[in-house]
Amino acid sequence: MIAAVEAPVALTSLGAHLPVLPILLPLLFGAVLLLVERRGIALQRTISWLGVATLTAVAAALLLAADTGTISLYLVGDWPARLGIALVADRTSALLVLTTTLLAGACLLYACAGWDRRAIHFHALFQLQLTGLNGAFLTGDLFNLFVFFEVMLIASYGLLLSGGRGPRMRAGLHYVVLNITASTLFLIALGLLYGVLGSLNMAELALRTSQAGAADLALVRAASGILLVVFCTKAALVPLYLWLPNAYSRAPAVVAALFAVMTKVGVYAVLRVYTLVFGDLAAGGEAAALAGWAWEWLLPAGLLTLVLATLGALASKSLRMLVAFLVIASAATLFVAISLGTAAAISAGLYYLVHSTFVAGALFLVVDLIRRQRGAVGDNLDVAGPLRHNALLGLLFGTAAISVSGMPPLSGFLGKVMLLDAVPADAVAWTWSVVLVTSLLTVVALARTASQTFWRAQPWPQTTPLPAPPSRIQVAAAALLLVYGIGMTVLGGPIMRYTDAAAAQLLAPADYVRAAHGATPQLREPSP
Amino acid sequence: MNAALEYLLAALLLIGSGFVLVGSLGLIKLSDFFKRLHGPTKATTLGVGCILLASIGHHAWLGDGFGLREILVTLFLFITAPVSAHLMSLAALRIGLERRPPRPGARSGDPRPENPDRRRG
Amino acid sequence: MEFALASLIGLLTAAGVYLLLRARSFDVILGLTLLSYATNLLIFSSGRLVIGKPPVLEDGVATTLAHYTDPLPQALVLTAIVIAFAMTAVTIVIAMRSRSDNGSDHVDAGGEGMP
Amino acid sequence: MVFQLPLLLALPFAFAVVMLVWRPASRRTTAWLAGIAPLIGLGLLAALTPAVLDGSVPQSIHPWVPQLGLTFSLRLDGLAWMFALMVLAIGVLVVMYARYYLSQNEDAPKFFGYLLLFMGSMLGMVVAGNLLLLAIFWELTSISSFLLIGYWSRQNEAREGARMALTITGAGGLALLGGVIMIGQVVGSYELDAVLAAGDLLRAHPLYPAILALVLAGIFTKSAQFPFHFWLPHAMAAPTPVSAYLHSATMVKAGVFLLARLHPALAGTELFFYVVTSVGAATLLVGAWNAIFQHDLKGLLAYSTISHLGLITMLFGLSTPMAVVAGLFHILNHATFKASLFMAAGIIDHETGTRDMRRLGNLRRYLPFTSALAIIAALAMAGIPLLNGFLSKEMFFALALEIEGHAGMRTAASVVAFLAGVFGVAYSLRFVHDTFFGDGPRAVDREIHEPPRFMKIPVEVLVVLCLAVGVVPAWTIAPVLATAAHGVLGDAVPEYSLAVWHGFNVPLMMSLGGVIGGGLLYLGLRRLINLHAVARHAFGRHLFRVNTRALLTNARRFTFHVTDGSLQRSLWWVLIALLAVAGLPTLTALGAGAGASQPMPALGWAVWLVAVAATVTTVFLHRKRLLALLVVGAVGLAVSLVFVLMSAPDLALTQLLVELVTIALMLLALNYLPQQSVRTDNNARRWRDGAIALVIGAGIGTLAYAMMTRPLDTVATELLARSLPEGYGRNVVNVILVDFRGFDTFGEITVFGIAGLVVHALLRRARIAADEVVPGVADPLPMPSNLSHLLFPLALAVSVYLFLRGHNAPGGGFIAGLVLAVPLLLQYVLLGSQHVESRLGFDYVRCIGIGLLVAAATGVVPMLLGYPFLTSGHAEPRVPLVGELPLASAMGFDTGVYLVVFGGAMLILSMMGTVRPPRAPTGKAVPPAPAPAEPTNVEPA
Amino acid sequence: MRRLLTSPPLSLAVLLLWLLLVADFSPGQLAIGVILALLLPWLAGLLEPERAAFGRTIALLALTRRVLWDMILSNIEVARRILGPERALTPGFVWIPLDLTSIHGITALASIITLTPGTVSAELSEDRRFLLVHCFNLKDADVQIAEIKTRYESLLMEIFP
Amino acid sequence: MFMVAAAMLFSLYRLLAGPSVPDRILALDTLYINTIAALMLFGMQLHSTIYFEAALVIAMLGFVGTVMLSKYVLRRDIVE
Repeated sequence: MIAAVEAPVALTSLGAHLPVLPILLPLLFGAVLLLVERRGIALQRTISWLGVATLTAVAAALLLAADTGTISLYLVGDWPARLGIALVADRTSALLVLTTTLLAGACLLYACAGWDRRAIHFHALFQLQLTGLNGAFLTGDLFNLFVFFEVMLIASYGLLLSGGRGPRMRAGLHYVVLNITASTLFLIALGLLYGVLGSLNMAELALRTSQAGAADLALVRAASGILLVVFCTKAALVPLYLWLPNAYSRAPAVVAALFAVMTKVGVYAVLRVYTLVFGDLAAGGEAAALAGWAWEWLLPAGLLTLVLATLGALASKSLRMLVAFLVIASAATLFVAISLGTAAAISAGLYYLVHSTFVAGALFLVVDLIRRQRGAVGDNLDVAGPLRHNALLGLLFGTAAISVSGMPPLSGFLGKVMLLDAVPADAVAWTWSVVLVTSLLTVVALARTASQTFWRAQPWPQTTPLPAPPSRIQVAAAALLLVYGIGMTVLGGPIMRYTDAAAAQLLAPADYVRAAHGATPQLREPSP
Repeated sequence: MNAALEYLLAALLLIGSGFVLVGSLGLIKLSDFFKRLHGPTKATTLGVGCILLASIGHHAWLGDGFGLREILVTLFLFITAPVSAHLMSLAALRIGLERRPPRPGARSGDPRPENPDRRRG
Repeated sequence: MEFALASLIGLLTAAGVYLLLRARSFDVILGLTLLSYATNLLIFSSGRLVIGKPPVLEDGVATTLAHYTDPLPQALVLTAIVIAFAMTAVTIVIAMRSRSDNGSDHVDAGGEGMP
Repeated sequence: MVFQLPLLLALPFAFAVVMLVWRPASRRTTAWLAGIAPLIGLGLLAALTPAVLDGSVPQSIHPWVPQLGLTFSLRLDGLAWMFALMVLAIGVLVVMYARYYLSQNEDAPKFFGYLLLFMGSMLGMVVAGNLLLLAIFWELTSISSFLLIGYWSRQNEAREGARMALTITGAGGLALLGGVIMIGQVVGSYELDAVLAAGDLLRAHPLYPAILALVLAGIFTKSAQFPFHFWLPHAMAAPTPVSAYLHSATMVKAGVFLLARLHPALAGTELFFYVVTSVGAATLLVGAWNAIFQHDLKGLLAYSTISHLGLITMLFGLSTPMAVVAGLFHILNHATFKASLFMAAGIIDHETGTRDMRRLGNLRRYLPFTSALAIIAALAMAGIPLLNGFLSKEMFFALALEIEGHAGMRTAASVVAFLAGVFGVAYSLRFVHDTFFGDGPRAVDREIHEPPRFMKIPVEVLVVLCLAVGVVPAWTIAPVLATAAHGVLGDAVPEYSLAVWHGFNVPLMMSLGGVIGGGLLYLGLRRLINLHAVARHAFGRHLFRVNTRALLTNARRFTFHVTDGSLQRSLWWVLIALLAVAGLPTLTALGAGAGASQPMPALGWAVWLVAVAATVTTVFLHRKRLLALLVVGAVGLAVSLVFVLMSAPDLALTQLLVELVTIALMLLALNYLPQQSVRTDNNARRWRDGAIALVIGAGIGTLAYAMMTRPLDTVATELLARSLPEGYGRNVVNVILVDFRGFDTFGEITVFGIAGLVVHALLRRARIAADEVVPGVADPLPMPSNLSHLLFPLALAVSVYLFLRGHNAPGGGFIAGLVLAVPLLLQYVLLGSQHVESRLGFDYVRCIGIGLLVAAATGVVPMLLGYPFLTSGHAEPRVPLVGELPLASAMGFDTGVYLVVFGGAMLILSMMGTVRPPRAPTGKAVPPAPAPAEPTNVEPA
Repeated sequence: MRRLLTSPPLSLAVLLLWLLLVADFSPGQLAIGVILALLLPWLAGLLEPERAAFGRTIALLALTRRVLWDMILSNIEVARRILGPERALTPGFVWIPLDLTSIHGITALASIITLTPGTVSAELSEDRRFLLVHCFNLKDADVQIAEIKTRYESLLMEIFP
Repeated sequence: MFMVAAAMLFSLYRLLAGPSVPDRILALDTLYINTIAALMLFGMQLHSTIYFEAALVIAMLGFVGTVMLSKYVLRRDIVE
């Protein structure tokens, strides 16, 4: 009795639903996990793995589909894009979804070594977090972006705090309050945008921005400014990064590793919104004044963040703090890349984004493994007993350190070379000096840490029991992330071809808008 | 008929609003908590009742649809008002706004309006 | 009317921001609550202020903005209210835990500072 | 394309991995494994040698990241061939030597593994045919040398030396990378062939100085040129085989290799000439002079290495073809004699237990054979005729005298060359005399005897080479040198002769003078001051330490200052950023064009007044929490009245309900929080915060006003028009929520559900002390609870009503869910949680899960039918007796909403209501631990 | 039947409420109403600590009428007092001894006392034998007690035996 | 209408001025009831029954806030 079954073209194949699946699947699995929570951890793990496995398949399929260059639109509820909510999968979002999924696999592996028993609702929250992340990457609607931000954030609160105590609570409180403040600002910006432009669909907004009058543009400019602050808070850019080191360094390793992708959401949002909505679509007219203003702020801010984060890394007194600052530095590098605004630089940024997600995740895991071998000293950079399994941990840490500091030959190096290579002539002096000097300081910090951690030792006190050897699963998880990085190095060529194409796609917002308008509902009337 | 109804409604409205106003006025004017408690809990309740009656008539008359649903509102108010009043007075007694008279074996409820210990929360 | 609402939004924002900057978790939560009021009103006002034209369709009335107010901001505010509530709940609980674990309800309590 | 090259490169890495993974137990196996790699490598090299000698360049190119211009291209020209030969050959000898050098209890696989890694990196750098690839391997040598130098990681010296080396050479590597990328941008390719061919283009380019500076920074740091030389002596903390390898033939030669490699591309300008020559000269002198005053054998050798590298650098700086040939020649010579000297020093160390020349002496009696070898090598280092060092040094003298066009430079270079000769002889003499002659050894705790046979073989081989080259250069070294020179210079290789005897000429005189002067200097110094008593401070290390420490301290201080972990600080910055990015630029532009305000009814003003007054009071009362909460309740009420006034009944309802639940939450929480806020901040801070709050508020208000008074142009008309025919609902807000933007709602309920889960997770195992416990038992307050019983079923009915009506009138799943939750909450309040939960065992977590599934299921069904997720359908089945029952599929979705909202809200409330007190012996509340000293609020900078 | 219809008055109330709410007496709504009327009291009954037992229903009507009338009368009285000078007021507490035993009865009484202006029931003693009432204008406590007992309690005794 | 508005303001005064907590609770309670009146009046003015649900919900559940607040004053722990 459903109204019109005789639709012209039915979305019968699963492939047609690809853009919604990365959001829907983890949600379903998360809900199922809630129902089976009392049936033991084994079942939960199975379901969780099933979820991540299917998600990986879907994400890979999505990437392949996006790589043909088509921007696939998915009209949720079959409403035209401007009325309802449209999901948009282009190269960039597909890439990020796949990155998230791959990272999630490793994190899940690590968690299955035991953390998932300690943290209540871990598996459900984990899946729901994936829902939020993928939703944020795939949505084509600004308000929907907000909603998925919130899904992602609230799940992250749970993951961060479940099973935690003391200082973690305080860090969590900061994290939560700051994010709520940012969300509030986000809403204010959305209200202004809707009030002035009368739509929330990104493509529609882009179109309307380009036709707006001067007085309206002042408001749009204000809204876009607020949005920038919001996204940069999430992405931890100067001066909004202060919350991150504490939050991340207090987080359980697996969560911190998963969070490696959270700062990237902010970066992605900047990239998406400021290329599309406030991008150069106007190409003349009054809206042209709006185009690109954000980059002028982002470049110096990114460079400054890079410097400060590196100083922070040098100043760190604990391993996890060090890694947290390195995460900021990598996000800052990303900002530098994308704020240069050229296709090559954005491509470098995308490559670096994926790289830094993996390597930051890996570092958090490795550092946790090390911490567990250091007895009471934990991750404080004090002298501890000789590290058992020195070689294995050293190899893991070394690989991650080389990668994160941009030393050759791993992915960090390739990313950095791409970035340096892409810097336009007028920005070379500053950008190069900052990027190169901070690389050096990162190397110094990491060498110091490695030397403190792996080389300096005092004998174990007789009374202390030796720590248990690291679990194989956990080592495997950390190694998996490093292998991703190595894969990115070896496959640098194909990946860069993809990111080049993705960057070109980002810089041609007209195609996106056309795709959004061209998408016709199946059985409903298209919008006039 | 219409005119009469109209007058009736207007009167109800006036009375209702009047009660509401008086109830709140009592809130301002009276000097201690238990006196104030009386005004709102019922003057207002009744006032609202009147207004609701007027509303029923009004909507019926204007053809917005006749319904006794407003009665429900009144009903609920009648159920809930005592509960809140009761609890509020309990609370007031609890923090000692007024000394409660001794529990009677033989009742000796000699009320003394005394200076209440105005402890702020 | 617009002025009244705008001034209210401004005032709520100011009050919220001020409380947000206090050092105690409960004050901060109050500040967030006020801020969320301000936000909700602001989003709401993006559909403009219309008295007495709720977006519930009646027969025989043309479905235009002349007869009904803009429903979309209302839907957005609804979503925003719900989300704000969820966030408030979580924040409150974290504040409770933080106070219990760290022995003080100062927002920075229990940390040995950075880094 | 030749397969040997990649294989050659892969071998050391592969063996290193095998070694590190397999970790053979026996040292013999380990050493064999480590030796096989370079041996096979030598074989492969030999296979390629004929081609190279013929002047062709075997290549192997694989694409890697073509967009970057990064290819995995390997290229074996003469220069690369010479270096590869050196790396591999000396590598074999070092492995052999190390087999006996390492003591039984040391981790041999690790050592050889690292050594092979280093060897591979070095080889890679040498044969790289792409500049980026070269830079990669360049940095790899830094990394692997870091591991090697720090091998004895328990020693402070080793760790520091390793870090120092990594820092300095790493910095150089980054500079080099920058230079390389610039070259690539100028030339348009990183391929070596292209770059070498584009010398003129490069030299003429405006970026040339920058390129040169960056590339030279890399070269100078790697080759330990003044003023970056100081890391090298500290790298001596490495095991001696490592020193022998790194500081004779490989690591430090990487710098001069690059100098030679890029010679065609970069050399030939005045700038190049002056910079490189003078840096080389300075290094030459500084190194040589310092070498005289070292007490440590390896320290002396290290400074001598610095000095010889300075010499080579200076030669390349001179830039004439002849100088290049001489430079290459000296590279080879230095590698042979220095490697043998290091090994000899290692043997001495091994046998005597010390390398301190103040404790050594007269060793020729104990180690006659080793002494002989070492003395010959030292003489080669001093440049005594018939040894290889003499030949290249004489070439150097000759070249210094022949500098054309720079008269001043010529004089200076000649003086430097002569002085270097003098110093060189002096420190060589000191090495020989203090170690092998005179008295001693002193304070040695073991019996000294010759080392094992095979430990000496590498030294013997090298010394024989020194001799052979020195005596018959034309038969031994000439072809190698020619090939290498061809690799650098192409067809521009000059005529030169490698004879021992060129007749009496100025260079020979200088050599003689040098020998005599050196002898006199050494003796004179011995006479004048007690050489043994001279204590040299490692100024460079001091500087490095001071700088590093300063960097760390400042970083720490700064980071502490900026990120003190204060929430207030973070928020403050957010606001400042907001003002800077969004506020100031816009508000100035906003000014004109605000439309007029509509008139407002009286009720509106009353509501406005309530809201404003309550808000202001909240701020003033905020420290009295309960009161503040009450007043906030009034604000919430006023806000919902605003919604009522402005035609938003759904919102008003939701706001009211949420308000109630929020108050409940806050009250529950207040039980566990202090009742009052302690005031910790000072007045200034409050004024400051107040000011920024007002500014932000004014800004937002202005924006809001400007927005509201603009004409409206939205998609709303379309929404209104399509709501009934396509969304089947009259309440457009609800239709938007469950249909148009159902996906938002989906996310929203997910948030709500997760909030419940988070609260559950946070409180399930928590034990929290109440702030204040009111004595007395809980009494269920019979009277109100009784009345509320009457209310409860009625409320349920209303909830169902609101739920069903939602699509056409205000209501809907969310509101209904809360209407259900609030009375239940009331039951909790009035009856106590235990009572309620014992009678109404409800698993709220599952309720959330089911709700989510139901909502998702309504979305998935259309997918199965071939429509997008959440496409709504509509049906009006006729049910007997009941009549037409309008059923929109959105109803199913709303059911999910209903369940999630109910479950989430109840989960939150019931968890908060059932927090357990901490396990304490008494039933009384435990006062929370005394707060640690309140963190002082540091004002942000 | 007893199990199905846990509390007939409550069910009736729900049904009435439903019909009033939807303002539609079609069979469909009636059916839904009946279902709810059966279901909801059962749900609520799960929570109920003490089950109400009803006596005479006629008395209920009489009581309702009386209460409504009293409300209007005394409201006017209170309004006058509020508007009048405050000095004329002599508020005070009075403990009313109860003859009612059913908690439902007491509840009803307390509600009525509160609803009729001039009096607010403030506290029930722990043994449920006395009710503390605050009077807006207490002239003679005994008169007040007697009035309450005769006007309301006696009728309530009939309803809740 | 004016009267109700005035009534609300009176309640507001008591809410803000106190002096005691129950006073404020009472004021808030009154404010809720006033709101119902305002809603009904408003509905009449607009010839709309759309606000009925809101009024109903306030009537039914508005007192829950009062109950909770009172309980808090009484026992601190509102759910025991």
